[in-house]
Amino acid sequence: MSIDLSIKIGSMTMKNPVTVASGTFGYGPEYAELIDLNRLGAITVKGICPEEHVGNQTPRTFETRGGMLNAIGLPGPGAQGFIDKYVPFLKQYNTPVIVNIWGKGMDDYGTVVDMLDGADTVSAYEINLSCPNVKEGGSAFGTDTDSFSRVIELVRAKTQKPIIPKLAPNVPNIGKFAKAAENAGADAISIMNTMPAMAINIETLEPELANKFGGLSGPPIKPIAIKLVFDAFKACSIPIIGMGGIFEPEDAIEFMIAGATSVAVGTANFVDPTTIDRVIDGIEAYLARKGLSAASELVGTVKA
Amino acid sequence: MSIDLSIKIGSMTMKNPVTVASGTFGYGPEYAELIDLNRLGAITVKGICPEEHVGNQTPRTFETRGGMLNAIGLPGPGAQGFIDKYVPFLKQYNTPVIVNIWGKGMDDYGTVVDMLDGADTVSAYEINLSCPNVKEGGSAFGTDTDSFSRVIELVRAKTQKPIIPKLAPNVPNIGKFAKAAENAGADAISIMNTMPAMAINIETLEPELANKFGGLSGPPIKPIAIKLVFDAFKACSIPIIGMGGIFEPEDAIEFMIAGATSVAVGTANFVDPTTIDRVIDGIEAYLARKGLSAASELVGTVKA
Amino acid sequence: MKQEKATVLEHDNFQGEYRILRLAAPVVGPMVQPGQFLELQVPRLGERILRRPFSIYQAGPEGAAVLYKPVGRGTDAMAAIQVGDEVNIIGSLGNGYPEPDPNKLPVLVAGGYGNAALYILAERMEKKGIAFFGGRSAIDILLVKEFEALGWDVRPTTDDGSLGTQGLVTAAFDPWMKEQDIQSLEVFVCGPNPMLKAIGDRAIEHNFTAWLSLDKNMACGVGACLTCVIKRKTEDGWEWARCCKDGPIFESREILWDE
Amino acid sequence: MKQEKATVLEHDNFQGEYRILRLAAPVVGPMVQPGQFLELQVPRLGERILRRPFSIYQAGPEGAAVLYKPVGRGTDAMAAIQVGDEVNIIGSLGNGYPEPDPNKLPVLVAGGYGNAALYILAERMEKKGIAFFGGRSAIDILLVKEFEALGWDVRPTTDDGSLGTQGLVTAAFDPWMKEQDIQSLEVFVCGPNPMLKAIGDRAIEHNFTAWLSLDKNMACGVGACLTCVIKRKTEDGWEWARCCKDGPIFESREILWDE
Ligand SMILES: Cc1cc2nc3c(=O)[nH]c(=O)nc-3n(C[C@H](O)[C@H](O)[C@H](O)COP(=O)(O)OP(=O)(O)OC[C@H]3O[C@@H](n4cnc5c(N)ncnc54)[C@H](O)[C@@H]3O)c2cc1C
Ligand SMILES: Cc1cc2nc3c(=O)[nH]c(=O)nc-3n(C[C@H](O)[C@H](O)[C@H](O)COP(=O)(O)OP(=O)(O)OC[C@H]3O[C@@H](n4cnc5c(N)ncnc54)[C@H](O)[C@@H]3O)c2cc1C
Ligand SMILES: Cc1cc2nc3c(=O)[nH]c(=O)nc-3n(C[C@H](O)[C@H](O)[C@H](O)COP(=O)(O)O)c2cc1C
Ligand SMILES: Cc1cc2nc3c(=O)[nH]c(=O)nc-3n(C[C@H](O)[C@H](O)[C@H](O)COP(=O)(O)O)c2cc1C
Ligand code: FES
Ligand code: FES
Repeated sequence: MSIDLSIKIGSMTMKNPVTVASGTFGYGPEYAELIDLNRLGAITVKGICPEEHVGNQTPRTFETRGGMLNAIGLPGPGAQGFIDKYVPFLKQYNTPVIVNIWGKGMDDYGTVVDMLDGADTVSAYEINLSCPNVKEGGSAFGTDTDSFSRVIELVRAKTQKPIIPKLAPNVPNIGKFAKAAENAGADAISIMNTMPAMAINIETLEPELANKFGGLSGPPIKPIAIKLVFDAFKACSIPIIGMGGIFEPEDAIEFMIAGATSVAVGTANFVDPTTIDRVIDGIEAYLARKGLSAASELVGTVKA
Repeated sequence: MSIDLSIKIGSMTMKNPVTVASGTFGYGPEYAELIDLNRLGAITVKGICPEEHVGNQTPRTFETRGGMLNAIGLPGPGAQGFIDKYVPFLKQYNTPVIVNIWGKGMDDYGTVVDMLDGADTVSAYEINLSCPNVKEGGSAFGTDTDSFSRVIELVRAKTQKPIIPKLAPNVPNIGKFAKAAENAGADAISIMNTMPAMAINIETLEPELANKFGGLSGPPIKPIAIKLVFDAFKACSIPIIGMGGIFEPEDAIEFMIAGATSVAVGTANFVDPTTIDRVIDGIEAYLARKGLSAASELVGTVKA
Repeated sequence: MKQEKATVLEHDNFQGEYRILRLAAPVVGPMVQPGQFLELQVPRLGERILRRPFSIYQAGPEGAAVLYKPVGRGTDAMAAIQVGDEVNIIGSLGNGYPEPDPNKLPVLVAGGYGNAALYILAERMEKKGIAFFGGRSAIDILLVKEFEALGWDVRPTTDDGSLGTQGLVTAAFDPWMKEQDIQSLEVFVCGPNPMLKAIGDRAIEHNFTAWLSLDKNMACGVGACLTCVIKRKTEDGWEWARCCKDGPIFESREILWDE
Repeated sequence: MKQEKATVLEHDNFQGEYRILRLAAPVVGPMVQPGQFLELQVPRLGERILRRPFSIYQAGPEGAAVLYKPVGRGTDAMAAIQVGDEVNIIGSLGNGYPEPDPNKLPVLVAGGYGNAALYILAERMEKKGIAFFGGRSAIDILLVKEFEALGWDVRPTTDDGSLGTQGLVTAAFDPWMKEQDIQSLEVFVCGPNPMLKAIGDRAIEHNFTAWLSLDKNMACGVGACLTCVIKRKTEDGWEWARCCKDGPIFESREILWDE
């Protein structure tokens, strides 16, 4: 029995459910020698805003027990820089490209889509409304349903391509945001961005990150993400891209059972670049073992 | 130079900053053979509501990567049962007792204080407004500042003893709640309760916990708690009891530098019952090494 | 109960998938009562933090031994334990089996690691009786010779008939039971839940005493966290009872089984 | 770059606190260029997940070797690595040192593990020159004999005078530099930041070329995460450059040092 691993995020077809978490995979070339980019269901690139952005001072990351903190600060080449430097590389692959976008103010979200939308290689947009590392840049939008909805509507008006708001995890009721995203015209949502967190050096009394705060990622956050995906799945009918500590195929499968249609491998890329391949193979082997013929059949099958 | 480890939570003096996290230490007798209860700064007992409460079905806990999920469901003997069964035991010790309280509705919070307040052994109340495991029981109060404030005011009116609201971690702005707690008359706040989370068995498709959801505790949540303590410290002037993944003295010290006046050892008790002693000794050794003469001098000294 | 840094004296394959781990533990060893268990911190388990509970197979002034089978992360990681390693234990835990009634004929029913859990009881009991051991195949039946050496009449049953009677343990227990003065029996059981329930049901139906050792997943092991609860009957209903503290030994009539 | 499951051939004390870890790595070994590094996954590190970067000391068709010192969790945990163990590596990483200018006199300046990081360059360079090695005490100066055996004129300096000139490495470099045709020098540096900056400042002031190896804490090691950045001067200001990808080797003029 052949297994159909393909899934759809709006009008975008992914050959399998697996993408990468924005910020953990650069813009494509960085992991290209280690990972076959054609194997991925989609490539989600590092967050892009309209202009070049410097990002934070160093130290930008800090290893914690079981995971890591990052406060990279969304540095990037800007939309034009992305088109010039990376689109020619990415277009060589038959893997759709999800561009993660952010802005310092609401208008920026529209501007960056305007600048990118003409590029065919840009297949979809993931809208970062939840980055804990930048004073501007979305975190406020991710925690207030009104401005959240307005940003999504703004982006919706700018493009026909699939748009995927990325939700903030530190909200009491993620279902509200999931539903608001759907109502505002989003094709899917992604859950979760890093959890706001901090570490302090007890010898120097200084925060370990130059930005003081950062976001926690890796295995510690998976149980948090699973619940958020579960809640969002119950609250809305658009597909969910689930991420947060996926290190093994079993993790990805758990996300899908909870309600994720697609899954993203993030921090695990740093630890073991074979994770993507193992997850794709592992999902397929699991489906075969369970007598399922398509990845989509697994989505939201949790008995709860 | 002798080091003064004592700290104050409202009118309650603790001989050192260390208490235990409610729910990880029973009501006192359970760990008494392994740990000298007279060494603790305070004993924080399992959550009590007015009446006996059954709590959740099993499985009630599940081990995750680095930590654990719990959905115990706040079972308990009720206020009278606590007074009858445990107060005689606890009064043998010269360690103040913080009773963690909760209710199914707002009035319950007042009722349980009425029932407990006459017992001298009850030194203070920690108000659970953040338990993710019970449909009623506070979680709603912990995420809406209005009902949050009303519960605290209600409790405030019922007792002169120190009251310590325990804040929910899944809110975008904990400073608001910290300030609201102070305004409502709280003597201190405690941060953090477990993070809402979930695990699903990919073979059976069932949640691992009978209650479906639970709370994540242990080392994974420490960086999340540190940030919340830091934010709350900047927002209010009442002392903070910090907890979340304290497993080593360095963790407790980090919490205090971030802004916690007191620290609680929770999940670590299951793993290593010597943790409490090691943390108390470790705080003292650190203060000595840094030339500080009192634990209170460490609080909030983070350079940020 | 005490927490103790025990030292590994022996760590070997024992039988089938089971291994024996013998610890020098002069603090915990002497306090062990039949049917009690240890909470063992698996060295170098990395990112899985909880202790794992194991029944105490043998104990004395010098320490204790457990028989365990690798079934998951913790027990798998125990493979790396070397003689001489330090292993942190909390013990001895649980209520243990009660003193046997000297006026009754003691009967043991066990399966899996339950045979090991009953050994100290079998050793310390003055009167020896019959032991019914069940399992899938001969290799799964632990300690037959050891119990026989103590003077017990061991009656094994195996699903595949490779040792003793073919069938579940009740295939040997039931016919034997019919020939007894049933109320003179006192049965001590440790095994998988279906075995516990089967004997427990018979105890209620035929009015004999059966002490069942109930295992539930644990976190603290000392009665503090309220994870390991079962339903214990009361006059007007039921209450939670902790397997690690109020148990693991319960009399069959106390247990309200989940349907 | 490739990911490879290397096998440990040798793991011994080397000198002072430094140990040598030699790996059979037939995929990565042959691709190594001078000044490159590996991202090594420490076996059984438990709950600390990130790889650790190490400069490549020696490399060839059969594999590679690193010299490392225990300074924290990961390097401490490496003590448990045994010959025959599998160690997962990603390599070889970084831009490496450029081809030396055949018209210049090559000079090496190193300290800490920097001596090891320069060894392959020193080995493969046709022309041998002077090597200034600095450190706290004699035991901290790695590979003096090995570099001498390659034909390098090694000039050590130690804070305590136990080997060579007493003082920082500049105590030997500066007087020697004054006697040279400075613009004929090409200096390759690997050591602690103050050493890099000291030589870098001299390179700018006296107009010679100095290639500095900058180390910053890393997460991915391959240029994807943007953790390991330094400020690289541009015509109108500066830009971020990744030590793991655009570096770790930068020419002294490129670097905008934090004040
Ligand atoms: C009172 C008691 C006595 C026991 N005595 C023995 C014994 O003598 N020999 C033996 O081989 N086994 C015994 N067990 C079972 C043993 O504890 C489990 O095999 C072991 O906990 C599995 O851990 P793991 O890390 O390998 O499995 P994992 O599945 O990785 O464990 C995950 C978590 O679930 C818990 N868990 C998993 N399976 C069980 C189980 N069957 N019972 C309780 N907790 C479980 C673990 O303790 C851990 O906290 C006993 C259990 C209890 C409660
Ligand atoms: C390009 C490069 C080459 C290096 N080559 C060598 C070498 O050949 N020999 C050697 O002994 N050391 C070398 N180091 C330093 C080595 O990486 C650190 O000693 C090591 O990462 C410390 O890890 P730890 O787990 O023991 O310390 P921890 O403090 O427990 O590490 C915590 C985290 O911080 C990072 N970290 C801590 N110290 C450093 C540091 N000095 N540099 C970079 N990251 C650090 C770790 O990698 C880890 O991610 C090199 C570093 C870099 C960047
Ligand atoms: C180094 C780093 C950089 C990140 N950059 C971004 C980013 O630019 N935009 C974004 O939406 N999320 C970013 N994230 C968050 C990830 O996309 C992902 O949501 C999070 O790390 C959880 O997944 P993981 O645990 O598998 O890493 C970043 C995460 C890390 C670790
Ligand atoms: C088994 C268990 C039971 C708990 N019961 C309660 C409770 O009754 N009331 C409460 O406010 N918090 C309860 N908590 C939360 C802890 O008090 C604490 O806030 C949390 O576990 C974080 O600390 P830790 O990581 O050190 O365990 C419980 C936690 C655990 C693990
Ligand atoms: S395991 Fe904690 S009460 Fe039994
Ligand atoms: S460590 Fe990730 S970019 Fe250098």
